[in-house]
Amino acid sequence: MSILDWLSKKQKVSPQAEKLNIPGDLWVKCKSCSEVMFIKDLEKSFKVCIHCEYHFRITPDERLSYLFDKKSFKEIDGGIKPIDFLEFTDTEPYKKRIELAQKKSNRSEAMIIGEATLNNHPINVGIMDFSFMGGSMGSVVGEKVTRIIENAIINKAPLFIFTSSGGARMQEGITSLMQMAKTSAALSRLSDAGVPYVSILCDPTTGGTSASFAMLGDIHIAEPGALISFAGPRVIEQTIRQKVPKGFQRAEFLLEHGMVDMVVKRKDLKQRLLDIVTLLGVQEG
Amino acid sequence: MSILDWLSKKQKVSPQAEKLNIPGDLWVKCKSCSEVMFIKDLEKSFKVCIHCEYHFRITPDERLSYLFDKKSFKEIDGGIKPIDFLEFTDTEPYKKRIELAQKKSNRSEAMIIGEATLNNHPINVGIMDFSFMGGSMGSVVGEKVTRIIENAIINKAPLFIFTSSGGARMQEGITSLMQMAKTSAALSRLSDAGVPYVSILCDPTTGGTSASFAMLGDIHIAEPGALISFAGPRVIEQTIRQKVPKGFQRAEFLLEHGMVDMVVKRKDLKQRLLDIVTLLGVQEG
Amino acid sequence: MNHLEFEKPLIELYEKIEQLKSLSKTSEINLDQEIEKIEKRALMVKKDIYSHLTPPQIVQIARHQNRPDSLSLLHLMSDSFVPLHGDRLFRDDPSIVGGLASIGGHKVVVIGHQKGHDTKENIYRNFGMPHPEGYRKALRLMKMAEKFKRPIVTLIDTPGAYPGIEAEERGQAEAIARNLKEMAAFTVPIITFVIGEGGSGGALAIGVANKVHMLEYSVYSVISPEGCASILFRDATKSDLASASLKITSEDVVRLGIADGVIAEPLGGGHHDWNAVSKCIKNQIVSDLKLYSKMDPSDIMEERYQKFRNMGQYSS
Amino acid sequence: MNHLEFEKPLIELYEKIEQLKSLSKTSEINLDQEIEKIEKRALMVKKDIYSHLTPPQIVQIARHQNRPDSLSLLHLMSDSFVPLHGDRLFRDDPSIVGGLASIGGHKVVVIGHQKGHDTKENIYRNFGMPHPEGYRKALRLMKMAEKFKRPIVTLIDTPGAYPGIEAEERGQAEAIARNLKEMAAFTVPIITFVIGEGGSGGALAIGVANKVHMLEYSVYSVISPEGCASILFRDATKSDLASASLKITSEDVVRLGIADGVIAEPLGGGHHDWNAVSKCIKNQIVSDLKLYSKMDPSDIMEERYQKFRNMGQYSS
Ligand SMILES: [Zn+2]
Ligand SMILES: [Zn+2]
Repeated sequence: MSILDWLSKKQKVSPQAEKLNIPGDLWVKCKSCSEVMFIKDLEKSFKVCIHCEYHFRITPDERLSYLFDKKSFKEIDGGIKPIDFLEFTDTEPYKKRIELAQKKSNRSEAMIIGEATLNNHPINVGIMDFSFMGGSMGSVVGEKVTRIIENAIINKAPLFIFTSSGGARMQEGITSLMQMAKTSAALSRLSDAGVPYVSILCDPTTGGTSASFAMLGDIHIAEPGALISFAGPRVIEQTIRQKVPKGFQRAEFLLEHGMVDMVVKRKDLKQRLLDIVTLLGVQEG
Repeated sequence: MSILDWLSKKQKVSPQAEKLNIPGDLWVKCKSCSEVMFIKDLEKSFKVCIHCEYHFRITPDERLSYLFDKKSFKEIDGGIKPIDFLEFTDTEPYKKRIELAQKKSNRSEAMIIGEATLNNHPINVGIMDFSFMGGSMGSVVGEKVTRIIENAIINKAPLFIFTSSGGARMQEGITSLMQMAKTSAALSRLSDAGVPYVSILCDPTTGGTSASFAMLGDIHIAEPGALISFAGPRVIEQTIRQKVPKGFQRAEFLLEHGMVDMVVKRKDLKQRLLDIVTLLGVQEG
Repeated sequence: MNHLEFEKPLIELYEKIEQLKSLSKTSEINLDQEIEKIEKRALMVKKDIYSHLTPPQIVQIARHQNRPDSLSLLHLMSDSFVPLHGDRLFRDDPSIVGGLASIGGHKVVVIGHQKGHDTKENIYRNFGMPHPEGYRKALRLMKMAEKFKRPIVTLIDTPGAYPGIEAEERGQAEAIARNLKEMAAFTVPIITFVIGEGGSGGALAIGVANKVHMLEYSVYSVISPEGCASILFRDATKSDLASASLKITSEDVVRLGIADGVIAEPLGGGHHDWNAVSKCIKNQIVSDLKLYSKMDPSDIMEERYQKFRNMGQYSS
Repeated sequence: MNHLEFEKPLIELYEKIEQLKSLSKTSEINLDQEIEKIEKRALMVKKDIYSHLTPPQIVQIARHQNRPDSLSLLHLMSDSFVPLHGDRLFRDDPSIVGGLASIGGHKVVVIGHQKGHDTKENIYRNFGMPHPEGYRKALRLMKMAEKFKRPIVTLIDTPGAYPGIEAEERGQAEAIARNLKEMAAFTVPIITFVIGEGGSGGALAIGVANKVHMLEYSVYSVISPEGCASILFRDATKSDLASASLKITSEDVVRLGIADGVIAEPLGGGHHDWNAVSKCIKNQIVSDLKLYSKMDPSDIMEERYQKFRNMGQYSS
């Protein structure tokens, strides 16, 4: 890999890491503790700060590489693309936003779905990409979530969905709201089929995403420090002038409040998922 | 009716009404507001204080007469009797307590069950009698609750149970605890059968009775001011030295806290039950 | 009655009529012809205004303080109504009401958001914004409906879920999500009416229905126009623009295939005639339930499922 | 280790042995024979004490601070264990633990009351007394077990439900009752072990099982001996008498037909050897589940139903 390739790759995968003006750009500064570290060390540690364990946001590709068997991921329905059916324009036309996001991410939407294997266990996987329009759920995300659920109903393999989303995609109006109902309805059928669904809530999971498929897992795993809410802290503070307490709506807070089963460090996630698949995934009798 | 008969009847049915030393004993003093009223007026108003609406505790016979069609009540399994199978003696032998309670109440146990009609609608009825050893649930109460549930599963008519009980009957040890499981299990089958169950929580409904069949109604109706709790105020104050707030664990408090559907005055109860039976009781199709 | 700003020309005419009437009484001059003329004119103006309403104007009607509320409509349209309370978990949420009802001979379970008509009522009802226990109460009642095979009627009228600390602490995301999932599986028909504001997840949480009807001047939106303006337009004053862009009127929502139909309101809006509104809703319920009474429970569920399954526009 | 009062004669012998051992070391006199003699005597005394335990003494063992706790036993007996948390409604209650486990090759869902071994732990665990959210967490896990057809293993160890304002406010009566009702209908087998204190409704709420096993020195009671003494005997000091009258020992509860069997503990009580206790429980689980794996789900449910249906003694 040339240094240029390496740099361009780095830029894509580390949106939160502040680049330092140090020759070679081999260093990053942690957003949380402000400590500086080698980017290599950060990558070795699953993009978790080696000083304070802050979990950087990561791309779907990184998640796949951390967890699943090499090259085992087969994408499903990668070609579904968003349409600007409301001809929506805010500070910019929705059409243009889509194009920009697609160019930046080299992906057609804020989510990928597919099949992969975890230590040879077949798994249905969905991963949201926060860097694509804030991981917002429009028709495409809703459809993809629904299709991977339907896929799981057929192949009976466990479903993992990694959420990272600001909520519904307002540019698709009421139709984006309905994706909540659509995905949740599909999960009702997954439940009937007795297929385990593990929801892995990553930073941030808010709005319509949290109030639908993200909160309907048989098991909920949260990444440390992840913001998980329906109405986020800013909305609360602006709307009803309540100051939110420290740690409010973070993964650890949700654990205390009974909403998630566990907060798992990224380095431990693979083993934990493997344990769950072993204990829950294979139907007996 | 001779004055003696009348007196003896009055004494039975008004355990909470303080008798006044007034010739003829035609007056009662309300336990709650201390106002005095004609006993005739009290009886005309369903044993509800005409000054403060305090709901006096009443006997199963009074409940039957207030609600159901005249002489429509047919008792079921009135002959089941308690046994002192642990040979339990506290300040008095259990055997003696039973005998006393039976003599005083002219009833074999703290509950009657049977079929009656409410404006010609057939109803399965269970009524607890607090004056019989505090309405405590031992093997007989548990068995009777279970049998009236089973009766309802067969005849598909709605089930009303009026609770008034201090909880499990300690003199029957662990077996009394198991009546909670037994009655609740029976209600699970009633649910499967799609038969409506209205639990009417009267003063007091506490301990093992509240933590089993009393809290498992499709609809919960509480009498005004009724104490409804698992651990009562005295237990809380003694055990963990917390002072309970005013109104705590009363019917109105439970309404606010989502545990009962409505608090209904005794005079309105019949109409309300009738509405419920009409709306819920007759299966269509 | 509070008047809406865009009704100003109309209000002026009404005031003139009142003046003339009072004048004709005190002066004993016959002004009947004059009055009749202005009344005709007022009707024309009214028709004109109400046939050219903009989305922000419709939002104002949908939020009108005298807009018919769920409880009033339920009382008006029910032959018999037994309100039920509580989630059996934490609290009775006054912003969601419900119970058993008989409507046109159909025994149903009804659920609705509840707003108030004055400040005191609105504070008690939290302006129709549920806490998690509200959704959980709704779910309890819907499960009761499923158990006793009673159709479910829901009335939507909420600015949305409550953006408050306690609502978040007690898991409103989970509560909304659970309702969406469970509603998908009920075998009894669910008929929903958006009667005022259909605000976001708080609305949808009781809106996964076989039929979704919208009153003519109701709105249904993924976010409030104000919220959208401040987030997307980065300018809180652009809520009018946002309300137009979001396509939230009954007409638009039906056109998008999200709602099934529009229920016409009395000229000048439902707040002038609650009784008329209740009758229209009642008629729709009766006609819908007639249909579903002949349908197989599993088909009813399947219809609802497919309806939501197919929502969304994308290219593949 | 904390010593129990009735073990005093034994403790004195142990102390003597220690003294002799230390003496023999410092003085280089061989006291082996002496020591062996006293050790034999100690064993006899121990056997004697533990074969004549009174109910109040058994209560003390059941409540022993070093009594093996649920989490430790689960870790000891599981090949793999994934703890799960939360009721999805209000809070994660630390007084009830649970999760997925593989025990002797059987994939099960486990649930237990959790006490601490010191004051700090006990405060965190609320001394093993659940709030409503604890029962609701248990129910959530049991429903998961039913969904994925996993047998349920529960470990009972609680003084009882928590007599506190918040526990009452949030409806502990409802929470307990609901568990009793729902547990009756599960088609997966439920195996319960009373490992320490089985206190009242708080215990039963996870105890509606196909098989209820009691550790030898565990107790199961409708009310604590102390509570019974103060209420029935009107004398708080009479708890020893109450504990005898209530018939709460494993032997008595089995004799009454409420528990199915007694699991023998190591001599001197389970607190001396957690590993041995875990093995006995594990063996019982494996042997029970072998049985149920051949049974029809509806028969498993029916067996549990009839078991509780038939509890009670009366004359008819
Ligand atoms: Zn850091
Ligand atoms: Zn009074």
